[in-house]
This record gives sequence, structure tokens and C-alpha cells, in this order.
Amino acid sequence: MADIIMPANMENFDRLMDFIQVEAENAGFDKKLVNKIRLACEEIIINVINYAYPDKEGDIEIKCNSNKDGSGFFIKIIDWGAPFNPLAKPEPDINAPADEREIGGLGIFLVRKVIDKFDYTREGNSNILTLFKYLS
Amino acid sequence: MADIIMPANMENFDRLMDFIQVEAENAGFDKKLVNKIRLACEEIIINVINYAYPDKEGDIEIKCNSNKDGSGFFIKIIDWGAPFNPLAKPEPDINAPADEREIGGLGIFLVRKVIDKFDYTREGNSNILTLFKYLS
Amino acid sequence: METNFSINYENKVVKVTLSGSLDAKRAPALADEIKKLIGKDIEKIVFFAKDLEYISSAGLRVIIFSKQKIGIDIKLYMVGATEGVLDVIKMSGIDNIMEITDTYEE
Amino acid sequence: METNFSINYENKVVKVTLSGSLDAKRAPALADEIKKLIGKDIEKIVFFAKDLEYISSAGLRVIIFSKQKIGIDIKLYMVGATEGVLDVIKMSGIDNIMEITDTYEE
Ligand SMILES: Nc1ncnc2c1ncn2[C@@H]1O[C@H](COP(=O)(O)OP(=O)(O)O)[C@@H](O)[C@H]1O
Ligand SMILES: Nc1ncnc2c1ncn2[C@@H]1O[C@H](COP(=O)(O)OP(=O)(O)O)[C@@H](O)[C@H]1O
Repeated sequence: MADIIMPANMENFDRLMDFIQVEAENAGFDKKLVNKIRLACEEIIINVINYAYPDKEGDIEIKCNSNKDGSGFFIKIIDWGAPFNPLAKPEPDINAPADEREIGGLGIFLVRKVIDKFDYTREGNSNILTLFKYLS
Repeated sequence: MADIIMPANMENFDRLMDFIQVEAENAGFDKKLVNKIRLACEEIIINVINYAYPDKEGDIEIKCNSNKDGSGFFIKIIDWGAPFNPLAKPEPDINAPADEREIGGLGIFLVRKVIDKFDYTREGNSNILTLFKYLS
Repeated sequence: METNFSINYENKVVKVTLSGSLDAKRAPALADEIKKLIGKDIEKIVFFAKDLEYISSAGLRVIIFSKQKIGIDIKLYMVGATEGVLDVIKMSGIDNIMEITDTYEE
Repeated sequence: METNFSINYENKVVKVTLSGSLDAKRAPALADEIKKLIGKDIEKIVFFAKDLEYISSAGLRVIIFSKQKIGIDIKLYMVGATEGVLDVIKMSGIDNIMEITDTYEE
């Protein structure tokens, strides 16, 4: 188990990402899976930085944890911004031609693609996103 | 405010120290004071790693925080080991000749030297050490 | 993990060599460089990605953006991308808007 | 911040060049190297500390240890230490067991 909380801003982006990378490596993921975990977490972290606190500063918390039988790894990403359920977002049209495609909208789509389980809950005034990835 | 929790072991030593260093830099300390803060924290962290959990694994938590008027910086170092109050330790004899001097015992002595305020409380089953340093 | 990229523009071809991580922290600098090419006479943009280890949506967005802003008729190439990077490109459907090759011949 | 140290033993003099951080993570490797000198004929140990940025009790302990284990009659020198490192040495009273100088002459 490891846990980090700090202000959700770009200055802390590398520290948050490094924290996750080391935890994923320690949990035993190979390089390719570590990068998938980084990808999923980056997309969520960037959204918290960009959207969770529109007119104030706020924190982000990341908790990493192997599951009981050691077959997988949980990452919880928590913010205290307005309620937002990323699972409720419609998927972008990834087949749209480049000229019509909106720049953006891919983030949550990619999270779904690389993560094995994905859960959202609102608890009190916090948004809790739980990502789960099997070790292999 | 920033907060980190992870297993108290040597593998995590650099991550814990880097966390503190970046927080101290962000708080505005110059290089010399950053190194004093690193020193105090290293001595406490190493003690938690070496002594707090003699026959089990356990966690360490570090919380960094500027004080209200921005004139200083708090670091809380928390463990869930046996009760241990470092303030109750007698000071080592730093004037003893080298051949008589015990190797070690300097850690807590140095913490007192470089930190402006130092507080210990036992809360539930945790040891909470609070270090405070003025910005200048 | 820094992204060190280099850009070269010659004979209507832009060559972009990528390495390390192209993430949300590092993609904006690349986008800034590509913006400087808007208005120039360009036929191809070639991304050399052999040493690119990691890409996120922020990195993909720069690629989509380069086609949208430089000109929808230009050809994009992605050369030598590693499996992990290629996975992300395919997942997001960006492989439809670019040619993916192992090597590049002038 | 790594400690890169180098050790040289010649004519009864051990020269140790330190840089970076001599902390609890990095001090044991230096202690291991110094242990290898136990039993050798040594008159001086000279620590060159110009590029040493940080030292903690773990680093001080290696210095005390070198005097205790190599021989209590050997002379220790600390050359060119920066203000921050010197502060820690003085605070702990280690300046009593070594000569602190700006430069070192053979
Ligand atoms: N934490 C959040 N709080 C509020 N809105 C959000 C949050 N995360 C994402 N969104 C909204 O969902 C949209 C889609 O997010 P995403 O799929 O990551 O794509 P992108 O950020 O690239 O547009 C964002 O543009 C934003 O409007
Ligand atoms: N967290 C702790 N739990 C239990 N005992 C401790 C703890 N921290 C320190 N001690 C005890 O206090 C002694 C003095 O600690 P310190 O001043 O840091 O010197 P050193 O660790 O170099 O011996 C240690 O040797 C150890 O016996």
C-alpha cells in the first residue's frame, strides 16, 4: 500500500506519475503493462488537474494497492471537486476522419481500453475512481 | 499541503527523501535550509525504518505543510510502531574522544540542532513527530 | 523520462524525431514547434518513433493537430514505433490517419 | 543525488573523494570500501569534500568508523568542505577528531 496527496496542478504531474510508475513496477508489472497503467492514470490525473477545480485550488490523492491474492493492482484516484462520473461519458467516434475529429475526448476512452476494471463512486464531497489491472 | 504514506523500508528511502526535498523547495527554503530539513527528516525516517517495526512490516507517513502566515514549515512523520518518544532520549556526549565514542546516537541530537521546534505525541497506536522550521 | 524531440523541415518534408515520453507535460512544447510550421509548404510529416517509449492522449492530440492545422492533405508517417506506442495509436484509431512503417526511405 | 566516491591508497595515505549526498542509503558502500583497508599501513585518511553537498549521521558515522577501525593514531583530514557540510561536522563534534582545511598539500 502506498498513498500520496498533493495539490492537483501541472507542477506536481511528474511526481504523481513517478509515484504510480514505481508502485506499478514494485507490484511486478512488466514495462508494457506499467506503461498502460501510466497511460490510464495520466488521463485521469490530467482531467482532475484541468477540470475538477474550475475556480479554486484542490488536492488529488492516489492510492496504490495489490489485491489480496496478488493477482492484480488497484489504483484509486480521488479528488474533492464537483461530482463527475467519467463512466457516464459517451465514447468518442474514433473512426471519424481527422478533419472532423474533435481534438480531445480520447482520455477516458483510453482508460477503458487499457484497464481491466473501472469503478466510480461519490463519497461525501469526493470523487473516487478505482482502476484495476491484472498482473498478466 | 502534501502527504505520502508507504512501507517504511530502505527501498522507499529515496522516494520519501525526494518528496520532502521538493516540498521544502516549494515552500521557499534556500538550499542550505533544505539540506537541514533533509537532515532532520532523514534521521527520523531512518529510525522508523530501523527500529519502529522490529518484527513486522509497517508504514511511514509524511505530511508537509506551510504554517498559516507562511513564515515556516511543518513536517509530520508518523509511524504505527511501539511507543517511542525521541525527545526523551538523553543527548550523546559529542565531546568524547573518537576511540570512546559510540558509533551512532547522533541522529536525534542532530534533529534538535537543525530544527526550530520539535514535538512528539502518541495518538491511538501511532507516533507523531512534528518538526517545524522557520523560513529564515 | 524527458521527451527530447528534434524537428527538421526541408524539401516540403517535416521530420520529427521523438524519444522518451510524449505525455501531457511534454506534448505542449512539441505542439508549439509544430505551430511554427503553419503556413509553410509541407507535403509530409514523418515521426521517427524508435526511441519513443510512452505516449498518452496529449501526445496523440499533437499528431491529430498537426494534420488539422498544417493541412488536411499532408501525409503523416509514423516510423519504427515500438509495440507499446503502436498499441495506443491503434486503440485510438489514429492509425487511420497516418501511414505506419518500420523504416523510412527518402 | 548520488554519492560518487573514489578511493585511492598510496604511500600510507588514503584519499577519498566525495560528491553528492553521503546519506543512509549511500554511506554503507563507502564503509564497505574503508573496511577493505583494515590492516593496511595507513598514516592519513584525506576526505576531499568540495563536491559533497549533503551529509547525515550515517555519513559522519563512516568517518568516525574509519578512525576507530583503521587505527586510532591515524590522522583524518577534511578538505574543501562546503559550509553546509561543515556545519553538520561541527554540530556533531567530529571536527575534534579531524583536521579541517581548505586545500591539501601532498
Ligand atoms: N474530473 C473532471 N471533472 C469535470 N469534468 C471532467 C473531468 N474529467 C473529464 N471531464 C470532462 O470530460 C471530457 C472528456 O474527457 P477526456 O475523455 O479525458 O478527454 P479530453 O480531456 O481529452 O477532452 C473533458 O473534456 C471534460 O469536459
Ligand atoms: N522509532 C524508534 N523506535 C524505537 N527506538 C528508536 C526509534 N528511533 C530511535 N530509537 C532508539 O534510539 C536510539 C538513538 O537514535 P539516534 O539518535 O537516531 O541514533 P542512532 O540511530 O544513530 O543510534 C537508537 O539507537 C534506537 O535504539
